[in-house]
Amino acid sequence: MTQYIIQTKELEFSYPDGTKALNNMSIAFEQGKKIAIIGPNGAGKTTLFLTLNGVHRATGGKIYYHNQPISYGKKELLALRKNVGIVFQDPNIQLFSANVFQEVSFGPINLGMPKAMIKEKVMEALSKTDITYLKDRPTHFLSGGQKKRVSIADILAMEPEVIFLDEPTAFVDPKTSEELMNFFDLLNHEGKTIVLSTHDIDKVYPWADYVFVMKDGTLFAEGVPEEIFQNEKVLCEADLQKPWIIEVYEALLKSKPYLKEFAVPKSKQELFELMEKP
Amino acid sequence: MTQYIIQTKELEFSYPDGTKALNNMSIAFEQGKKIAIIGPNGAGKTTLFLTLNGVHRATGGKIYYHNQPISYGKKELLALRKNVGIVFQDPNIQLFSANVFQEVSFGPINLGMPKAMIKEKVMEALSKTDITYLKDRPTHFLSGGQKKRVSIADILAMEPEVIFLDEPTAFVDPKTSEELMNFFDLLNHEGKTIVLSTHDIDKVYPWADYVFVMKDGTLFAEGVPEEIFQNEKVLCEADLQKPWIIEVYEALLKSKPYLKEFAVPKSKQELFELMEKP
Amino acid sequence: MISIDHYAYMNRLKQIHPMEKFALSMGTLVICMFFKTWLLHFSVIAFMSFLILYYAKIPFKAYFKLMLVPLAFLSVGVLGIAVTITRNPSLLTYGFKVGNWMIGVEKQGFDQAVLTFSRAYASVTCLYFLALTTPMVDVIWILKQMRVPRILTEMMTIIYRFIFVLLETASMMYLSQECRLGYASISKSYHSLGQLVSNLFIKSFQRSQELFTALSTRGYTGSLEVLEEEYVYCSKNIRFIIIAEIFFIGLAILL
Amino acid sequence: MHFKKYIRYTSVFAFIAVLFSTQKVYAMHIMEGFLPPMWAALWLVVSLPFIWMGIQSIKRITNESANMKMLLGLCGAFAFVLSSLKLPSVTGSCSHPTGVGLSAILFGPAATSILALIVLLFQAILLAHGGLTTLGANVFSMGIAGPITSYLLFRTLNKAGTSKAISVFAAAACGNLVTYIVTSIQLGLAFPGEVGMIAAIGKFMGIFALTQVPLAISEGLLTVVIYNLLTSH
Repeated sequence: MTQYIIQTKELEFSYPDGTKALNNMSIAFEQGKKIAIIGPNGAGKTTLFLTLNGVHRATGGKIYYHNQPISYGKKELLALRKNVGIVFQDPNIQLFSANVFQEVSFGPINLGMPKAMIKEKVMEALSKTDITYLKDRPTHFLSGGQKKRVSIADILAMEPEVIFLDEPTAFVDPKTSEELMNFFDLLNHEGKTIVLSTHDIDKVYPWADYVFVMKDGTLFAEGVPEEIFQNEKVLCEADLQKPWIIEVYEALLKSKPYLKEFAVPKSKQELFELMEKP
Repeated sequence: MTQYIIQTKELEFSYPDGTKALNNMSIAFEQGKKIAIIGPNGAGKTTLFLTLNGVHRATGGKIYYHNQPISYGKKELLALRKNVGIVFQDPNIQLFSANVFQEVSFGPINLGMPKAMIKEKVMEALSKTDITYLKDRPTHFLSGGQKKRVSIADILAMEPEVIFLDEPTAFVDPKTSEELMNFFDLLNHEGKTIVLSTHDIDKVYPWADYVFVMKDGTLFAEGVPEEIFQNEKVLCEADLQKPWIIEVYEALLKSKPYLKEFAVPKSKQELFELMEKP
Repeated sequence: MISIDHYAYMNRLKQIHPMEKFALSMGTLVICMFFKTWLLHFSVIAFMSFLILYYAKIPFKAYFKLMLVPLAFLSVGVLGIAVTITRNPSLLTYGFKVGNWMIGVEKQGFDQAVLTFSRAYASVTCLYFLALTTPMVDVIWILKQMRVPRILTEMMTIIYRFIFVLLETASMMYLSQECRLGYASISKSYHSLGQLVSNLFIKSFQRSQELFTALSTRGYTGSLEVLEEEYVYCSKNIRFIIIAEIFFIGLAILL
Repeated sequence: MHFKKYIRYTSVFAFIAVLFSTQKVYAMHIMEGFLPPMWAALWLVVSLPFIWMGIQSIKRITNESANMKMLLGLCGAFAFVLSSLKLPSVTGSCSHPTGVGLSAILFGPAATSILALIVLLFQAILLAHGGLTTLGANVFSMGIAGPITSYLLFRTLNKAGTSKAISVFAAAACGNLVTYIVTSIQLGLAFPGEVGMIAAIGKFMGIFALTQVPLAISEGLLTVVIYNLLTSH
């Protein structure tokens, strides 16, 4: 049976001023998967993340964590936030300590771990994100890519079960962004559920196991990437572009219709192999 | 003879604290072209723009505007800033007024135009950027894409000859970013020289007439996109990815080497036409 | 984000000449201040509320919420005026003994409390009429017309714009700290809030430098002048304002 | 007696009013229309020379270098945002910091008076905290008396060689306290009742002490944390 780590039923969230940000969202995140949430700016992706880890309190509907409805008691809330990590889009907002070590230790300290353990967790998070050498560097002198890694280490040090990343590749250059995507793969292999929101459809298509499309605070479509990105209706209505792999594949089918019997290519390699077929 | 709108000879710039940001840069921007500057974060692209419009004072080398060396007199400087517009990456840095109309009027007022003319220029800039309907809207109600348009209107209202855009598609979603690229085409057709810095190689490749590659404050390579993006050595050393059009084209050549006699495809359409050839 | 600011742009009277709105609200406010009849004050409250709800079309629920805002200060302040602590019981009309002291209410203090209460509420509705129908940009324009030193109006322009930029930054910072359990206890809250504020200050400093650079590329050399759109006076509105003010003065004198 | 019934109704209303008012008091802003016109005008007149001096001072600063206008503007926006933050108070409830001490230490009293003037004007119009008629009184307590106290105290303690933490704490806490004392004086002078001004001032100080003394301590503590972080950067 499929195991869901987080599930919502008819989730609703309105800001205190009455703006409805999430509406009738029923979404289920399967444990151990790589999941992407796509949709235009303002679709409510960030709000969804903050509602799932209890920082925003749902104004309607239910949220289940490991099939248990979440409660907003102080202790339960802290446990939820520990296990559901959020990496913010702009690292400049997330980083505020004098140096990298202190920065990463913020979460573990707040969890009330003993000192020796805090140090261990921090060093582990730094080594995983490949920034041990930045340990004593002040945060505001780092490059954009380095800041991004620190902001991920921030969350890793709390050892969450699921990590939500808000547009992790938005502020970084292509090389860093590729390194990050590989790193997310690695984390996933270690058993973490990874959810990322992004605009970058070309990057998401080969990476994701499952895709959610959000629009105007609702869940607009969901499915495996091969399905979602070949569904013209969904793409058009949600203002999404087609990944180029699919575009080339469809162009390829025009001249070689018989290639249809093979599976839709999911990566560059698969596509090129298909192209080499006579 | 090729007409260069801006040209530098061995340009150097160091910040007051001694950090060398530009080093021995000799770069020439051809009038009326669509030019892209690519390179990783921190390569000095933004600094270059600010040096070319005289806000940063070159600490070595020469800058020529229409073949005349620029001088830093008050009047000349104002004329230079009028003609060399810069659109910043983050519109929140650029927009200082809460009212869109007043915001856009700031540049023309500094140029000392008569009132009636200022109003005309502002309305023209708003209509070109398709935001006349936002005229009375406060800046803080605008979406990211709308703010971006206002920041472009800011510059258009001064009627510059060349417009530098710093990562214009970094903060916006794919749909807006495509609209913007089309808009830059339009501006170019009207005779403006457009220079943009970007990470987005897939977007730049079909768009640009000419490409500069920057690295560590120096000009690392330059050429027409078809050349630059097929030059493995440049791509590798500057940490650049290949545009997918080129990647697919090269894969295509493997199975159909005889397609080599056709021109390298510059757009999706050209690529797909090539693929349909027997 | 700030509800009054939101309605200032979203109301039906936004297009009215700012000076007209300013004259009506401030004229009435001054009349309220100088006349000590609570009946006048209540008619002003009714009049202003009618304009705000019916003409400006501010939603009733939002307006009701705003009317509760002053209550915190008002209830404590009015209590302070009304209640007297004294050793001389003859001063009080109503009171009780605590040790050697009497806590209670005297007639004059009570009357003054009622007057202050009604005057303050009436004044607040006048302020609300201006605030809910006039965007801050127009308020700054009014100040410019009134020859307020340029440096003040220029600073106001920048401050107003960046209030929203910094508020957004601050709230995102707060959320990200909350995600990492930064507000799990009081001492942690102090630490986190201190970090938030000092970072916000550093950000403000950086932003000011970036803003200066950005404005310089557009030819800034020390003056932040912008083109303002011209408003046209409407004689019908001016007549309405004059009649309203005469009415209130008359009402105040008659009562 | 008729009057007693009157009072009973009023106290019931006051109780309901307090229940309904979910918003926290913005540290001691005298609300719109609360002061009698004479007193409102008097405090405006008292504040004017200080404001004039403040304007001269920032004119001088901004004329010297063109980027100072942006810096002061951002500082003003920062001060507004600072005063809208929720400060966890030592008593467990929340309130808003005034920023009086921090601002005086960072920007000096002259610039602070102008920033306070603008921030108070924005708070009156955008948040309905404070008011236009009481602007003079509020500027005097929060933008002039408080910051000058903080500034002088900070400098004196520094010269005397007191530890930075204690100087900052004392400056911020006393700046906040002085603001509250001045406001009480303003209210006591305007509403002396029959017991006389001195007694009335004491009465208002007593009423507001409940919320203000813990807030002054909280603000002092927070300002120390901020100051330490800023100087370590």
